[in-house]
Amino acid sequence: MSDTITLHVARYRPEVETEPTFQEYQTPCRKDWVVLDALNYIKDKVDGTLSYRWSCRMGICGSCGMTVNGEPKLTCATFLTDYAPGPVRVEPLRNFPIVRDLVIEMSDFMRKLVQVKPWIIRADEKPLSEGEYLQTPEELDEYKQFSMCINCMLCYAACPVYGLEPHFIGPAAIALAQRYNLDSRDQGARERMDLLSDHTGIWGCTFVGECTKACPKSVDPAAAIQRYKLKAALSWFKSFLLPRGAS
Amino acid sequence: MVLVGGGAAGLRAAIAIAQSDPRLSIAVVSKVYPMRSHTVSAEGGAAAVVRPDDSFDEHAYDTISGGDWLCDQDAVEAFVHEAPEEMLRLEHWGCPWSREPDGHIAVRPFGGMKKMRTWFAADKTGFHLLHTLFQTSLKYTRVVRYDECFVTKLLVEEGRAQGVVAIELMSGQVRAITAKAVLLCTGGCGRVFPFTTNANIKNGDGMALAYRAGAPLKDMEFVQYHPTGLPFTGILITEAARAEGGWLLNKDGYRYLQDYNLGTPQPHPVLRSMELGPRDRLSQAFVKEMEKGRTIEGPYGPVVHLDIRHLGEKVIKTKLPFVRELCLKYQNIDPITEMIPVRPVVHYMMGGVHTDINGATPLPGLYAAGEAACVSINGANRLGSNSLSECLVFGARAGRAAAAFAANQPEASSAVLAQAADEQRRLERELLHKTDGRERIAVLREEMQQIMEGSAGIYRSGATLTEAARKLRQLQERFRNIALHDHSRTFNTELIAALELSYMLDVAETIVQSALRREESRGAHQRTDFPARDDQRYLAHSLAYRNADGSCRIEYLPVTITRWPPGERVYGK
Amino acid sequence: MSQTPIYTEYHPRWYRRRTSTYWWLRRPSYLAFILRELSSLFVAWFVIFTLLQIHALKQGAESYQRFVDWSKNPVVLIVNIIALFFVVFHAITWFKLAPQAMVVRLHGKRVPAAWIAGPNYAAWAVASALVAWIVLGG
Amino acid sequence: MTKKSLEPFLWTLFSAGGVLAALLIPIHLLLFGLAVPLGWAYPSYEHLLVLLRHPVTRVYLVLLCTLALFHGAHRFRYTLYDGLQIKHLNEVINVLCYGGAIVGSVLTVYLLWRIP
Repeated sequence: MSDTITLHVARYRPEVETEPTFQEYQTPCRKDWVVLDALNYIKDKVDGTLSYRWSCRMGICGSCGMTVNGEPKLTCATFLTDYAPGPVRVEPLRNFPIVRDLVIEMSDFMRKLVQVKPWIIRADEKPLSEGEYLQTPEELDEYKQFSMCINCMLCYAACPVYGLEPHFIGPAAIALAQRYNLDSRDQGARERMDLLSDHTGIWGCTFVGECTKACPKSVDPAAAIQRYKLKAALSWFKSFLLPRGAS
Repeated sequence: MVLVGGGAAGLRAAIAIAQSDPRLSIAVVSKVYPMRSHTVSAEGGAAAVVRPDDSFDEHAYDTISGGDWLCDQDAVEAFVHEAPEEMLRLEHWGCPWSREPDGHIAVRPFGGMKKMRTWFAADKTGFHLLHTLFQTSLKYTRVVRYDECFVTKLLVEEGRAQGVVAIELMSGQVRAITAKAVLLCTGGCGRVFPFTTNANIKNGDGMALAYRAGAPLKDMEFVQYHPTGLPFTGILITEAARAEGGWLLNKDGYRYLQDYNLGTPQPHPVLRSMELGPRDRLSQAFVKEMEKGRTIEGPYGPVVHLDIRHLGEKVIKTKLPFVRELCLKYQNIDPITEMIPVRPVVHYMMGGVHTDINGATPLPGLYAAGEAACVSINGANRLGSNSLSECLVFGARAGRAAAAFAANQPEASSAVLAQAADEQRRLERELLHKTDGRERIAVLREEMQQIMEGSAGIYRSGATLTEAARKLRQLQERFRNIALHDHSRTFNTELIAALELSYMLDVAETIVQSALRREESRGAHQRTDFPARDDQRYLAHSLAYRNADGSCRIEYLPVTITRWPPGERVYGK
Repeated sequence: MSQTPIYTEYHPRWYRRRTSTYWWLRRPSYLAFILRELSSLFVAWFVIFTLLQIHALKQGAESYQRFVDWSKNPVVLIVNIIALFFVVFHAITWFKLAPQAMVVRLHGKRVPAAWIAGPNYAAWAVASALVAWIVLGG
Repeated sequence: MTKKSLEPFLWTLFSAGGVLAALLIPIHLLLFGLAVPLGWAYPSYEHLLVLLRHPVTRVYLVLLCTLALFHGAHRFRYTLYDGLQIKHLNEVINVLCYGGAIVGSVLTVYLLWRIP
């Protein structure tokens, strides 16, 4: 139970280093410990200068995504014992600039979130006094899966297209756009279409499918993108046949 | 306008301000990206009257009796009246509330609520609520976010709050953000205790900021424990596990609750008996069991077992999938074959920055909302699913009130910038460039948490609290000698941890001092030396003020009673 | 609201990693992806092969026999074996991904992925059998 | 859409070609690439010619070949972008890939049109 395990943790101190290095730490390896617990052990007991993000430790806040032995993982849901006897290699998420140690720069992702207009768009707002928009469980089910994204960005780290083409809007943001497009209360699909059907939108995706494998919340962004491609193709043919494009 | 905190209350306030006054620019300063805020962890739901068989008065009465009559009843009335509208607004903004087959909002029953009025989005209500608010806030371009900026000081000049000083984590730059009004929505302070459902970010920042700036903290002695949290991680195992028929067992495999006047064990769950007794009673029984030496010694202290194995794989997989998922994913335990170690864990802070019904603190220009604030709707014990609604109702109210206040204020005075420069020098001198300290942050933090758990936990007494107060003062002294090894400006989390610790020490002190002075037992505050409620002396809110020398002074403020005179809190009959 | 300007002094130097040209060797799943994509070359090869076959058929029996003889050439044979491997790989991945790309609903409930993948494989078998039967002289 | 992009059209061809390629190319290759040369099967010349002359076969082959070509072209284009990281050459790549597919398609139609 209280064996130890070796962690190789990526360090990057921008004031004194030009590129990341690895530092080795020994930590206890308990049955109920996750990689994040080992990092906290290091920070509290061994080396207070190690920097990383974390918060809820129950897989819902999305802060603690890192690369563990080459795979993008939520470190709060990745058990040390799965990597015993070690060593475990912990690095920042791939495809993002590294700010410091295990901390990556995510403003690019935040900008993309805004771009897809992730809010309800309606031609006419129903006054509150008239109550809720009706939505059956089936209609809810239509987009529910895509609303489960916790913005942990593991999908971006797993996506080779994003690695190669930083302008690619990327899995989570497109899935989020689909979340609203498929919501029976939303009427903004047309507003989102220009951006999404750009070459940096859905057409940039080659359906590697790694985003879906990496997703800790089973959002399946790859499916969101594929379905959107289908929809965009249909509307292309429609607008071709009906140039005035009532639909 | 500056809003500190980007959780449900902060974002709701930001949108309220953006909608109410088009001239104001709004800064949301948060030490994490807003979608990381702890609102995200809430599971059960948010209460608001919606069914025709329900009424505002019933919701108010449930809340007030649940709060052991320490609620301000005018605030509760405002709260229950405005909650449905706020829920509906969330629906219009796209929150994926669970639905009835006909498309209407679905509601579920919840602990302490006599009617079904808890709106929910599956078992991730907080998550959906926060993301809906965050995504909706993106629409308002006047809401300027200062993400990952840690506020170190409130700027108070000419007797009113005029902004904050914040460190931008990314660059280490210390910034003064001046404003005509400041709204604190920083959440609770569960991390003052060792075992908590609260996220790492919940350090009572806003409470400490207000306290240091001269605003009082109200009812800080009321700390809610949830009886079944996982030890170490503090992850919550929902009441549903017990409602389905789970048993609480001590080290002898004995359903110990039968020894605590909670009924006799039956093979099938009985409402309001045994494992389905009220939360506070269950938490208290745990402590008694521990004192008798009948708990199980785990690697993280004593635990009891929550046994749901007898429910069988099918029931667990269909009715309690999230319990199993949490155990499997975050604790490496399969509840189908293993017993779940649980213990009471700190869940919620009833107390907070003292505000009136509009979120205004006694310090002009300073407002607060959400768990950070104490509007006094929760009294001595909060009912489950009232807190999310509180964030929305009072986030919006405080936002509008702060905007109205700001509209009539002059620009920030230049003296404020001088203050900010002082603060920057202090941070650099005392922390960033400090090389001579010897005390480890984590050691002090752990000691503080042990003191709080041991002396100001589920049961308190005058003796333990006096001792705790003394030890906390020592920790305050030792904190001056803190060791900081990280001198980088870039994402210096050690520096932040030190600042958070200093906040928590202040908050811990107000909890202990408030608890010491309240010589009665009420709701979540149980004094072994004063086991009865004492309406004669303590039907009043405690207000913790910070003295000039840093010590804590307690004053009292009468509870506002409108229509519901104090009565007996009856459960189980 | 005002703020002090951002000093470059405080701007951290971010470390950006360039994606290696051989990024697809980093993980087995990436390699599988690239192999799947490379099936496109063998699809194109199949078309060329088929066009040559049609051309030979048109030219007469002798010409067709020359084509068959040519296809017995070990190099051509090996290319075709490799091509077969790739197009089968393409087919499997294509059918596997199909359920992700389309949602079929029955009575308001989403049809499970296996129910979509299953008919795909069935269709594959039927189409193959049909082609074989026709070609082999049904 | 403000400006008409060809991408949805090309993707539709790619998808349609992908389906046909998955369903049909394996058996074609197995028969004519392996079974015939290795002597496992002996479809006679006459039989094949009769088949080829049938209009349905011609339409079938035109569809299979052209869509397969566009499928391959589209996919290979992205393989070049990503695998070799030469997206900056995208105009050349586009001309090569889709140009090849168009030439191949014209050739297919021509061949099948002119069957005696």
